[in-house]
Amino acid sequence: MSDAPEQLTLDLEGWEGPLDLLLSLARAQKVDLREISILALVEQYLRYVERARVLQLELAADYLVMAAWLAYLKSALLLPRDPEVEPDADELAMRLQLRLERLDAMRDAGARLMARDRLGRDVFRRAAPEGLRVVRKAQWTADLYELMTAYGRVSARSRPVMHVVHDREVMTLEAAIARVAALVGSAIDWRTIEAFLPEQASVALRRSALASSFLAALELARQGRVELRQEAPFAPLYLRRPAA
Amino acid sequence: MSAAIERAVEAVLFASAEPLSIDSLRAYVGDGDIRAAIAAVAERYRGRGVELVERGGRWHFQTAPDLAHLLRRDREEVRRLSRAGIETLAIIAYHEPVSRAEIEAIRGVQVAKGTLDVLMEAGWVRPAGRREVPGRPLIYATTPEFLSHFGLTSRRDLPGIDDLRAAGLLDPVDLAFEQLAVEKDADDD
Amino acid sequence: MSAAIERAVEAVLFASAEPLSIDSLRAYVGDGDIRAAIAAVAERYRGRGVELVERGGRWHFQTAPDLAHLLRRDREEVRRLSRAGIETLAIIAYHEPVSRAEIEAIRGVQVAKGTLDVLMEAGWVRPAGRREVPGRPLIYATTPEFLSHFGLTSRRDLPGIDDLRAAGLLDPVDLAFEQLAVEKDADDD
Repeated sequence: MSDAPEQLTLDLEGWEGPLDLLLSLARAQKVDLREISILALVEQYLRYVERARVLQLELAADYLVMAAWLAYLKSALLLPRDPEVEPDADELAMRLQLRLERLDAMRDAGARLMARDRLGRDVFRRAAPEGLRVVRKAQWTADLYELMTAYGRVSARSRPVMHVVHDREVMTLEAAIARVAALVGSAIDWRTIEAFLPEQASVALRRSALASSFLAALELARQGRVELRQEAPFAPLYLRRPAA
Repeated sequence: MSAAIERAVEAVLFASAEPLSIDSLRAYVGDGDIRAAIAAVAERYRGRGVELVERGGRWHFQTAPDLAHLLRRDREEVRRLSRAGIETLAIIAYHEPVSRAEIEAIRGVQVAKGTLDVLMEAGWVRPAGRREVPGRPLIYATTPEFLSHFGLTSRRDLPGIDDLRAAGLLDPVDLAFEQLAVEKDADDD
Repeated sequence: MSAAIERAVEAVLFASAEPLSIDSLRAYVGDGDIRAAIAAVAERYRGRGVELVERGGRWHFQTAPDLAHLLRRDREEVRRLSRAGIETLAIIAYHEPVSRAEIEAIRGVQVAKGTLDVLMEAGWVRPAGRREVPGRPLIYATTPEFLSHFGLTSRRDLPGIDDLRAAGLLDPVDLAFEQLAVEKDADDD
């Protein structure tokens, strides 16, 4: 490693994120992107990141996240396929390849677009047209971009704005604790948490009461003043007075 | 060969903001019989909708004089909204219906009557009744023409604050400078 | 008779500061076969120093591309786009309409503040409504100015777009993957 000069200089400023770096490495394989060896690519990437680490270059977190993922992919590719593991490594490798192909295609398309005969650079319109009488056009004109920037400007200027929180019906945690504690005292059997909510309440108040009562139940359970039971995630939550 | 010079002369005169003399043409086109090329181009355009004409030794294209009735050389007619105008329009669009006092509260500066008049003249804003509060102020809203001019299907298509922020349009770039500009605007109203 | 319409179409297009659609031409020129007149004018200018071109259903005159070397001198350089700007523009053009999240999925990095701003300021990209999915993200598309600037008659003229579409390279990765899986299954049978 150390005796061979690195093909790619360690100039991370030049890359726009890990996918960009991967694409450059893939292109360096000098084959059709559909033919590249993902395993070789992964090793190149890991070597590259390792070298950056040795040189104590600061790598952005997303490069390290990608490195960790590629290391996982590499080991999965090398191991015999485990039918239990979904998605399998070949599928992950294929998806990575598809992403690289798509980025490559758009990069190529962008280059071809920029190379066209562009108005104002390669081809020119009349510099001083006489202009036309405006027939059915509004006398005043402005475009959406101006409208958006104007609103952005006004909003930026008027911040910080005062936030007015409308009076809302809520049940505080204190109220919920008092209420649940009082009601559970009379409950010997399991009862769902909904049974502890005020019956004649607006939708908003019931939602608030549900949230507060849930927290109250947890707090009371911690204090040993109530027992909780739930069969499964999102299943009904039951409360009762401790048996003792 | 001479066809190449003709094409070059034609293109340079077309793209030029001003009439060009033989010498300035030569600077673009290079060596060759510029005068002959001009004559050939002028001949080819004779009687067409566009003509090559000489004015004091300099050449330029113009539309044929007998077709002037189809055009008008007054481009002043299309006028862009002032900064105060576009801001006021944006506030109405995002907050409608709003009263003038509410617009002023959001903009942070006074809104001249003329600003609203321009927006109504443009057909983008209309009075939409009165607010039932003391003083019963007029309230304003946007029109269907507003939507069609700005290429919107509905007001819901207006980018939200998050979109504006994401597009970089909400950065308080040099807020002090903005503030100055706004104050100046208000003076202009 | 048709010669008169040709002259009128030629003059109006020459005098216009903007590309004109058939309908706007008709508003100036009056009744008659505008389309045929445009075709005749375009034919007469073919191969000359100035050409009549169609861009997104609108027509304008411009200098011939091969004369660029004569005209580039002392003209302000077209603004250079960053690589992020070029890629983002290409993604919008080839996939439109497209949301910010979709752009980011292809590029593998966030769209920086200012990237879309630059493209919108250049007049090449505009918000084009919202995608009716949770969150209702704003979607972006190219403008007629984009077509004019890059010399495209329509989006179908985008370089290589047919090949890219045929190769599935404009489909999202998920879709392409499913496609591959289906083909593989078929082979296995």
